[in-house]
Amino acid sequence: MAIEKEKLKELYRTMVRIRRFEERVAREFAEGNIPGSVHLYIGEEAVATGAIAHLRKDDYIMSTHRGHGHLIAKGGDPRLMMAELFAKKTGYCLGKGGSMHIASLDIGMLGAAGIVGSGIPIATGAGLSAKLRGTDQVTICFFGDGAANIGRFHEGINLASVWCLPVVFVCENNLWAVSVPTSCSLSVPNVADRAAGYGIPGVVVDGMDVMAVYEAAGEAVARARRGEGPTLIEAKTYRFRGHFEGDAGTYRPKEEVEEWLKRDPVNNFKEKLIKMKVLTEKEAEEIDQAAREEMDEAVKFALESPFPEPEEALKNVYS
Amino acid sequence: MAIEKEKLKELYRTMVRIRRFEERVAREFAEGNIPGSVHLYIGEEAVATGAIAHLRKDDYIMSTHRGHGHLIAKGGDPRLMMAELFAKKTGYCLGKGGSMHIASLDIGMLGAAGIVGSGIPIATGAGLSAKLRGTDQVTICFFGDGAANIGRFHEGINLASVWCLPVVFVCENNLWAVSVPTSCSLSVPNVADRAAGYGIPGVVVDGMDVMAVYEAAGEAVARARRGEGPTLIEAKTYRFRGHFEGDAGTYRPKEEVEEWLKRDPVNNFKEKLIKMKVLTEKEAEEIDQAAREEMDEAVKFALESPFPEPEEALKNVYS
Amino acid sequence: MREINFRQAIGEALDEEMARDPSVFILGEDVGKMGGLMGEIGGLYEKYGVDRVRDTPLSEAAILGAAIGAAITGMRPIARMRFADFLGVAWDEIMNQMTKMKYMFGGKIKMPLTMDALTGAGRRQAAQHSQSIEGMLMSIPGLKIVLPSNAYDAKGLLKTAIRDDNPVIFLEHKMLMWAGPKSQVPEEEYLIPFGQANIVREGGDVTVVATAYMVTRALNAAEKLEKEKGISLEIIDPRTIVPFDKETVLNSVKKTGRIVIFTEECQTGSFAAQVAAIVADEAFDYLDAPVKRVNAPDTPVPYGVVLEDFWMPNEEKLIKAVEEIV
Amino acid sequence: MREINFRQAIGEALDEEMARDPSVFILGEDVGKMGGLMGEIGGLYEKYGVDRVRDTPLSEAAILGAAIGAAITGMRPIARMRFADFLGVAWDEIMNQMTKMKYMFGGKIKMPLTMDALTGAGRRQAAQHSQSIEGMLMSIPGLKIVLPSNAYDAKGLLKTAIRDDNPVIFLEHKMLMWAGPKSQVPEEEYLIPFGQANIVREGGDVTVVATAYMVTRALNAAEKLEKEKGISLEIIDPRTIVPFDKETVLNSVKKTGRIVIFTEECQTGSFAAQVAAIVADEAFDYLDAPVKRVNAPDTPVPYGVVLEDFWMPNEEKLIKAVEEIV
Ligand SMILES: Cc1ncc(C[n+]2csc(CCOP(=O)(O)OP(=O)(O)O)c2C)c(N)n1
Ligand SMILES: Cc1ncc(C[n+]2csc(CCOP(=O)(O)OP(=O)(O)O)c2C)c(N)n1
Ligand SMILES: [Mg+2]
Ligand SMILES: [Mg+2]
Repeated sequence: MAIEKEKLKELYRTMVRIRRFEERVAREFAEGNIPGSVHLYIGEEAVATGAIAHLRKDDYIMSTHRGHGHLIAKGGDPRLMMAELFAKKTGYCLGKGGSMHIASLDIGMLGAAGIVGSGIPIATGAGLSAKLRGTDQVTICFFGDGAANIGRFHEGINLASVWCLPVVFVCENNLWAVSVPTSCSLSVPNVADRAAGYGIPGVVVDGMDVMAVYEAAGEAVARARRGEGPTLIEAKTYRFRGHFEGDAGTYRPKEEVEEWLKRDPVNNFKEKLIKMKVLTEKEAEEIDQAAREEMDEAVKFALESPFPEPEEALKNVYS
Repeated sequence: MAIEKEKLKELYRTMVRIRRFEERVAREFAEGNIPGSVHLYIGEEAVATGAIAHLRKDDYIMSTHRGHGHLIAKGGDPRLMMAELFAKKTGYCLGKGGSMHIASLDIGMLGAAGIVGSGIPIATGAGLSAKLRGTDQVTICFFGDGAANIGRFHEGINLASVWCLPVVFVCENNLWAVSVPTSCSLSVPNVADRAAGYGIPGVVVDGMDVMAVYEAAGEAVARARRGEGPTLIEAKTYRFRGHFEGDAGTYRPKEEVEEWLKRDPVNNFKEKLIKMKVLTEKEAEEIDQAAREEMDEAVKFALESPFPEPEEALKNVYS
Repeated sequence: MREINFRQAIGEALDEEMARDPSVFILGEDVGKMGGLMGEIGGLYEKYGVDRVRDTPLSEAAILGAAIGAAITGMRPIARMRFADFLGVAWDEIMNQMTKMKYMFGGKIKMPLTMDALTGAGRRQAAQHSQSIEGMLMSIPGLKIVLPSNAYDAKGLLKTAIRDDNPVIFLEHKMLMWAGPKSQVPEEEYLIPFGQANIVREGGDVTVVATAYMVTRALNAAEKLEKEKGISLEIIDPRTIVPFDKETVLNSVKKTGRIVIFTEECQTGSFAAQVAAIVADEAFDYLDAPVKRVNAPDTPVPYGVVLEDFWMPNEEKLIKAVEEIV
Repeated sequence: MREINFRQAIGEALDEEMARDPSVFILGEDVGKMGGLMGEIGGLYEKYGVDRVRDTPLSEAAILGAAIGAAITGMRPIARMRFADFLGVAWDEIMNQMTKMKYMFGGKIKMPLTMDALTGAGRRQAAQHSQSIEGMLMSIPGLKIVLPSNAYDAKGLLKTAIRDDNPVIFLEHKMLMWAGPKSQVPEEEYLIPFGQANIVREGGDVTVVATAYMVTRALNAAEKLEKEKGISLEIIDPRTIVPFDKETVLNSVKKTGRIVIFTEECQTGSFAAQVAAIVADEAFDYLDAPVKRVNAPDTPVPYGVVLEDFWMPNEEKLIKAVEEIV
């Protein structure tokens, strides 16, 4: 599949923006500006970027505890994200949800999943809703290799298949669920091999290569949009940092980490685009600079925003 | 596989005993001697019989809401079963459990499952226990086609595979989960097709043919006993009565029911054995007569047994 | 006025709300051709079609997960869960998803999702098909809990539940579903608001808070006590556990000075404890006697007639408690 | 005596029990090389090997299901469940299996199964990682619930839990796990029996029942009240929610005539309600003031410092409640 130049640049820009956002979060977390826990997406940018590039604004995504990248790719505003992480009133959720619970229905972000795997049947429900309402909206549901072992993976994907719903399930297989490697949870080579049990396509893709993800997701989204049912895509990827900020990640073999660091999806894509003459060094620099400024601005916005009134804690339990 | 004559007779006897037990339950239920609900195994006798024939007394089975057949095949005493159904003090569970909750650890019956699918991970745990204790005990876990769609199917079988546990999972696919046909819950031809997602053998077998079940289960039990891990066997079968006693079952197409009734696993096996000259008409008659008498005796025992003291309701919550 | 039974009340409420609002749909096991376990929704599948009356695989987490996803994207699902005992297999959907999303997301979504499920003992169904779990459900903020005691209330409350923009669980007591008495019910539409207790019987000596099937038994006991001992019970049926109409109960206690809370749950962790705690705090100065609770013992529900009847709260137990405090 | 913190208490208890009884083993996520989320069981994997310290897939229902199957066939599993909030995905195993099997089967099995899980707020972890669910757990008969408030108790109670032949959930408050003070702990083995409350502080004016991290806060409040107002609190830590040592609480109320129940749960459906209900019944004649509860509001746990601090019960709220009734 030939991808247009502009599209390629856009993919690159999105990846850079995710990377810079996450780096900034790491710093702000270390400085004590962000309470609670954060799980960073660094290393996995190609997955969200390549997949979500096919969605319209009114399409849906269902995210995970490692969800900042998904949200940025879906058009999320880093200022409102950062403010949410800072627990500020101006955040996406008024500072009530934090890193693991950002939703924004107006851009089709249905939420993240603090309980691993919980998003899978919910995404199925969004697909059902689109079908019942007679729209052609597509839902992409992200989840990890760990989540692929929870019961809802089975129930949610099976139901989407049986009802032929417009959902694309994207497993971000970064080889680890915290300290548990896939060798302790998977006795087949690929999570995607499980798709056969639901009678849907199972596709394995290099999750460090945004063009590969883009291509696989393109087919799956088109299939869903045509009403032909769900697909399970497995993107092989890697998280470059600890499971959460503060996790030293010593359970992972050094060599493995080093091997994967070489496959940096952002830098490698930049070099590729430069080689392909889609991008110049200067343009790349500009994109990077813009992203840095955007994230500076986001942090500034978050810092300057007020905290919610304490009484906000009592509101919005019910409609 | 050539099955010994005596074994064949034994298989037949077990099937007849199950059939007669269940017929008697139907009658006693209709007469109001059995409270609550009962789910009968009539039509599916070949599955429990063929599979459990490979087990030793110290092996385990995990049963279902449709569990009387499993228990009889594992050596359960119809008198104690009937007494339990009658809610009598002499029942397997002192009359506290009823049809759906009979367990008897001394013959390796780990319990039935009122919550569909709940037995699957428990069977995995029994397998783990055998492995940890260094025995070669095997566990057979029964469940229905309906149960194959619940999350625990996925979690329990995957864990057994990852840990290479001595468990044989036997799906009794009778095509219906109450009124919901497998066409509404399965988008692949066989439940056994899902085994591939766990890297274990998936075997489809004619569940109306006890010899076929015996053969498939023999391999699976031997594999488990050798420490080579779990197998998923799917036995295609049919329940001849409503989902529970009292269910008219009008949701099932008449032709389908008639078609399957022709495949009666007990009668057909009798004719086969007679043709094979393993059994004479007279022997068959004797077996049948003995089973009838056994079940008469069981009912008599149940009827004559006392109810538990009311205060029994307060006991045995804790050890 | 015509009379309908509890099952018909459920069927009518669902039918009317589906006719009224095309975003309402039903999903669950055996909701289609079978028309529900007791045929209570017979005809809806034929009337509204397979899209709006959806048989599901045996996958409770997916049923509720799908209902959640549909609810936040513009639909109004009704998830029929059969026995409340089965909710354990989809508990995370209840405790962490449907009830928390609105709050976590800063109020920016709606969750118009109704579940219904059978509750209660008395049908000899043993430990996994007989539980009353309102106490467990009650500890989840964000969930509304409806527990009707008769067909009239059931219809009006179920319609309110379906129109509510929050997750609601509607619990149907088996003894009412199978053999409960009929109610007079108007042809015209009516709704019953949440959080309004019903004073089922007025009386001056002891306040009795009773729910679901225990309302029937409380009425029996009241008659007997009135006739035989001249003790007059005021019976209050809260109808919704959450929201709970505490004013009606407190006002009654201010009048009677005495209260017995009469529910079918295991005593520990019960709705009854919650009511007792509220009364012991907010009506303390009016109380003339200990706050009594008559509930089931802290055991699973046993099988069989002898054990289950012993286990269940009944008229005698209520009368005994009342006599202890008058 | 040497001092250890809460995390060390957990690690030592597990180590000692594993050394003592070969049927004890651990399963759960990140129990192996990682040694637990906070390294609290570091070294056990190396010492006892992969068979007895088993990392699992992310499959909570299978973890508990497997623990059940192992428990009824002769093993003594310890299932480490991380955050109590995650129990929802394995709730059926808790509510319908491990706690009911013994009863349903007429007493003919043993279920020696211990779970542990983090509980409580204060670490800015938001709604799905901060809950106190003892009220929800309490409504399940057949489960024992341990809620220690300090490292000494934690060690002795966890060892008792592992030796118990029933399902036990052992809840570790995050504020104690991360930064709780150290306890003096003997080198020698000790056990703490279930169902024996600890009178943490004697006093004559008001009985305060407090659990887990709220014990620390109750002690702070007591000091302040004593110094500034001359009000003397008697603080009781039940240590186990089920079984609950009601005698110690009732005796204290008989002395003080006043009680405040101070726990971190949402108020509705709480352990606090249960205690209040018991006191309002069984110590009614000794009460001189309304039974007060200081708990969290009925909302999910909010994220962030401002909201979470406002949400959590604290010294000021306890002092206010005490002052209302003296
Ligand atoms: C049901 C549940 N179990 C456990 C956890 C704790 N936990 C949070 S993230 C995580 C690992 C998830 O692994 P994976 O799905 O592969 O996602 P990754 O973190 O690798 O992106 C675990 C075990 C949880 N949040 N929810
Ligand atoms: C978790 C759960 N959901 C629903 C039910 C109600 N129920 C009891 S049996 C049954 C059908 C089970 O079908 P299957 O597993 O195929 O077994 P079969 O009855 O056909 O033998 C259903 C839905 C239940 N007991 N537990
Ligand atoms: Mg992972
Ligand atoms: Mg079936």
